[in-house]
Amino acid sequence: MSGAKIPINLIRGSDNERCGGIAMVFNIDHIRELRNLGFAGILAGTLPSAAQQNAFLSVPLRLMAEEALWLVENGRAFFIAGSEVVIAAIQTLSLQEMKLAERKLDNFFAEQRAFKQVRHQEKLQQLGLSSEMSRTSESLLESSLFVETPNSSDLIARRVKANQFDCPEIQRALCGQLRRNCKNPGDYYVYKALKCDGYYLSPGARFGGRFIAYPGDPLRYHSHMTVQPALNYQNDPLDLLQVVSGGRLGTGVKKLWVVAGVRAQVEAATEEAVSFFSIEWAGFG
Amino acid sequence: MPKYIPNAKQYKHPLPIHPLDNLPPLISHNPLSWVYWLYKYLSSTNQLAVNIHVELSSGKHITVADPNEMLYLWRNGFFGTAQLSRSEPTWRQRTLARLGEEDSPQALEHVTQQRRLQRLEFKRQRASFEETKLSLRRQGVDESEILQQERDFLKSLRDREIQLQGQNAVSLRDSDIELFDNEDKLKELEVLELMPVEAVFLTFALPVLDMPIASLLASLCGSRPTYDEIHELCIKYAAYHHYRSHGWCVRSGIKFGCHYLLYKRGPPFHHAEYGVMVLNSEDSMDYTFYSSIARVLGGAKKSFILCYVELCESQDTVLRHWNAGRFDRVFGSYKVGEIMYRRWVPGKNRD
Amino acid sequence: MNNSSILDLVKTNLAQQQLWDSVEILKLDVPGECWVVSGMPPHKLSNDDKELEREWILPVDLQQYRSGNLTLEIADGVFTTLGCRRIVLGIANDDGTVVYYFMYKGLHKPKKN
Amino acid sequence: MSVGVIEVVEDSAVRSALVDSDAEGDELSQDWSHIAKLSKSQVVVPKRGEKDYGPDGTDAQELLLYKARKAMFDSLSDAARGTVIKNLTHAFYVPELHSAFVPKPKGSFMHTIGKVDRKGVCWLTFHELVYLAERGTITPYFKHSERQDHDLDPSLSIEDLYMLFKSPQEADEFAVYAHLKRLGFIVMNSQPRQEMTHREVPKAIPSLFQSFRSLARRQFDIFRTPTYHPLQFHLMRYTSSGQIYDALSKLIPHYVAPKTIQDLQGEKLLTLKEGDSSRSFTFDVWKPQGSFKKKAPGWPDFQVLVVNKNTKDYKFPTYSEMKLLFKNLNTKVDSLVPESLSGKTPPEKGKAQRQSKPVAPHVEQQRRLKKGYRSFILALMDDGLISFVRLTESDFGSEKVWFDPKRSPIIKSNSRNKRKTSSDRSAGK
Repeated sequence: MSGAKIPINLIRGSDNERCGGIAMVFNIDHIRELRNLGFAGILAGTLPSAAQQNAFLSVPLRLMAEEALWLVENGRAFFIAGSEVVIAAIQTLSLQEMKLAERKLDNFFAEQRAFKQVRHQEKLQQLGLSSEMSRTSESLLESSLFVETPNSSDLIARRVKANQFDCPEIQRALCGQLRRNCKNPGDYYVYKALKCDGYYLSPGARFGGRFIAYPGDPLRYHSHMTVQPALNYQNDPLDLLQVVSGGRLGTGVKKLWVVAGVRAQVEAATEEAVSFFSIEWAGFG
Repeated sequence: MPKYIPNAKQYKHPLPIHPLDNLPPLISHNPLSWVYWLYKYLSSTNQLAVNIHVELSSGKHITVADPNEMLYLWRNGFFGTAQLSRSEPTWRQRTLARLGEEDSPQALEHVTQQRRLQRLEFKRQRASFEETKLSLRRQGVDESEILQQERDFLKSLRDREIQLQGQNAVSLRDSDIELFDNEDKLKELEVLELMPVEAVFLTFALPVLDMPIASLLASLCGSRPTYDEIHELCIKYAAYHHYRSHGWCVRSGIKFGCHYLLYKRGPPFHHAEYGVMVLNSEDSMDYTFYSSIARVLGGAKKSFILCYVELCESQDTVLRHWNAGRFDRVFGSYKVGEIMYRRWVPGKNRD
Repeated sequence: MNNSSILDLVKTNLAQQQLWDSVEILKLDVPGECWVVSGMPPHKLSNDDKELEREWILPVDLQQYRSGNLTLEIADGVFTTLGCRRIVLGIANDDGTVVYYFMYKGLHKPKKN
Repeated sequence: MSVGVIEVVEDSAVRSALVDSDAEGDELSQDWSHIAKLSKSQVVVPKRGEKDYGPDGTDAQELLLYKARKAMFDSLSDAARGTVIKNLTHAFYVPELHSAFVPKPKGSFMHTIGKVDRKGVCWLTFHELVYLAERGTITPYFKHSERQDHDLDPSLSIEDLYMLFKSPQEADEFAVYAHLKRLGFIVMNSQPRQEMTHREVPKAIPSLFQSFRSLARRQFDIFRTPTYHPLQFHLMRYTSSGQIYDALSKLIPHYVAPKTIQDLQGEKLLTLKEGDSSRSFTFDVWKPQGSFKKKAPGWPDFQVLVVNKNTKDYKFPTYSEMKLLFKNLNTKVDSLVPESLSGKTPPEKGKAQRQSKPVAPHVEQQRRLKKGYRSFILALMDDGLISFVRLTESDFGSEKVWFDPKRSPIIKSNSRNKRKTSSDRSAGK
């Protein structure tokens, strides 16, 4: 199960330490691996085969800051950050490497050509025609070769190897920047506690919460809870008007409205530092 | 069976202070009619003959106990909430019906109760079917077979529901004996409670309750309050007065998680179309605050209004007016503005 | 958290509007003047309940002119003192209505149906 | 090997389901077997039932989950980005300009995207570049500044492009841009306010008098003191409920929304003097339309502000900020003012002016209250999920909704015996 660490890109421009960045994953195999680890994330890119809708999207996969932090802190992933990774990779690109890329493309074309020729000949044979390739059909074939814009980057992959992003100091610094930039720092403790209980979590603003919690993969299971932004266990009063609207919301859609309190004094909080309460309309009054 | 009175007649007046609508006709060529008119005009008053008696308890509970006065406040602008009913006082009638004392039609609450009980029963059935389904799956029964069974089960539920409609029962508890006084008459347990803003409106803006405004406000906010102690009441009242005075029937929005609901005329006539949240003009809440209220109100087909109240004077000035008893100046220092909050669905806004 | 001012309101509401049986008021052994109401509902409140049992209601005051004072720490204290899996929040609004919400300690699964 | 295609003939039933998909359900619901129908490769996805309550440990459930995931990942893998050589369009990203140029532009995207310079080169903003690359419409390359020919400029992947965003905010804005573009909207960056004002060639120059009047009205509104006094019921006599309401409604001052073009222009004059330049909009958005001209786009249908709700510096706009945003708004007039009041505006191009039948005053009032006046769109980014909110200036203070027996249809039927009812009441008292 424990394969190599998954690279997570932090989208944030160049040398931008004050902003945390947006955590994204570009490789489909990595996305599959994350799903098996209990991270659904949100697909954010246009799906080329159905480019005029928003229900089904494609790579990149966007992760919540809390998810990315969890993955990195638990040694499942590491961050790559900064646009200079790309720029530097391109500037140090050697002629040899360019040639290599070209050759790769040529090979890809050759494969396509071979495949298409076989298909073409099969068709001709079916029709009982000569299997000789005519000039026009040859140029037709050439113009129908496919040029792909890949999801993930060879440039970055090379750079990452050389740069050794995956070292503790860099990762710690990036985690710190990401955490400092979160609106409600307590949410990370809440996230960790729910993750520890095996829940799949999604962003929940649309549904009136910080997170939506699913008992398993959201592809197959209904969500169980709308989790509120973390409260301070000792000091924050429960907003009763919000309890009313939260409870009412949940009744229609079979979801509990969950509040979580984080104890103030625990800085390096563990899971025990979070107390959960689940609220629903009592069915009368 | 009471005679049916149409709503428009029963709730003729939108406020408990009535206009002088029984003045004699003015006839231009008959000066005598002018004199008579003037006499009637001067001798009439909008004031109530006797103001309505309220009790104040624990600082903020303002209640009306007299059944006629309760009814008057309800019928003339829909003020107050009967504590044991949903809005209009119906507890007495309901209780008599429940105890089989009176042959009155079932009050709304009773019907709702019955329906809820039935629903609970069906859910119970549903749960037991889920267990059957699980065991079928464990036995490796084909998914399509399970699906078919589920359909049959749902159909049987629906049939039963149709059958059960119309049935009801009378329930009696030991404690119900205590509801009757020595003469075996039902005690008047229900009182009408006014929201503080309603009580302020009915003393300060309209002379309806038998209580001086200064002592009401002192009871709500303390006798020498700081600005912070009066602020929330002031902005909520400014908003309340704003909507009331523009003709809305304003009632508590607690069941929808907001401050007020706005009715055109009143609950018997229309559903509330707007849910209002009263905010300070510099308030900025977490997004979940807005989105959850918007979803609740949206589910009830009500528009969500963010009512912003801005203080246009210094806090000291307001407090000075407060202490001088110039509450018109206090409330007049606030300015109200509205923003409507609506979910926007791009796909439905393309043409 | 002092909730004494709304005890009678919630008690009467339970007994006379919701028709609960043997409704009583109890003082809790926690800091502050914290009271609960207990009683027997006329029927099971949730299908997930095994049997009809005595319920605990914590009256809380929804004051639209002051911020509330029920923190999660206080709620936790109530759970610990009563030793129960759920309480019912009896939220009293300033128009005299009471609305009721279940509050479970920890993560609770929603009803299946 | 299977290959993605640029345009897919979409099954109309599935298509309509997809258009509604942002009509936020109760939770995220993604049945990828739908999308498989759209892909040319036609992955056979078994029909499956609704979602389950939770994992129950059965093999049947495991299998259903396996199939659901397979459908999803097959769809992702099968839909490769790119184009056939025949349609290949190169775009070169210029890092110094943070934009890209297309030396030989072709394709229908040109109607609404890019700016063509004198040499016939099409320039793309970074959003446009990434959007077109994700669709496979163009193929992105990195332009080396020191090289003239393009042969040695490396091609870029989607990952490279995302890493080149200047800030998280820019990436969030892109997500909103792409979301709207996919639905067919035309989206441009909003101009900064200064440029906006000179673009603002007034359709009807307000006369000095008109702007003075609207200015005076505003001032009057600010300084209006209530004539209200608690003793009035001893001193005055009200002969109708309307009079009582009138007296009451003078106590609390309220904001008045500009309702006519003159009002709007009057307010603009005030704003220019105040010279506020704080929060401004992210995007101008036009509804999908065939007749769109990049050079003369006309007023946008919507203006959008993008914010990320989970970052520290995010704040839901306060009322003061919203008021500024309304003042800075530059959208089509007919979306600002309810129809009944915008009768004087010149008709929209291509749209015949509707013949409006006379409507009862209370119906018109209802419409004004429900519709409100100026509005803008707030796009909230929540870790990849976008919520759109429309914030509309409303004005309840300018409406009197107390019932008028002559107007209300319910009362109308009784109005004949109105006198009788009132005498009944006084007799009963």
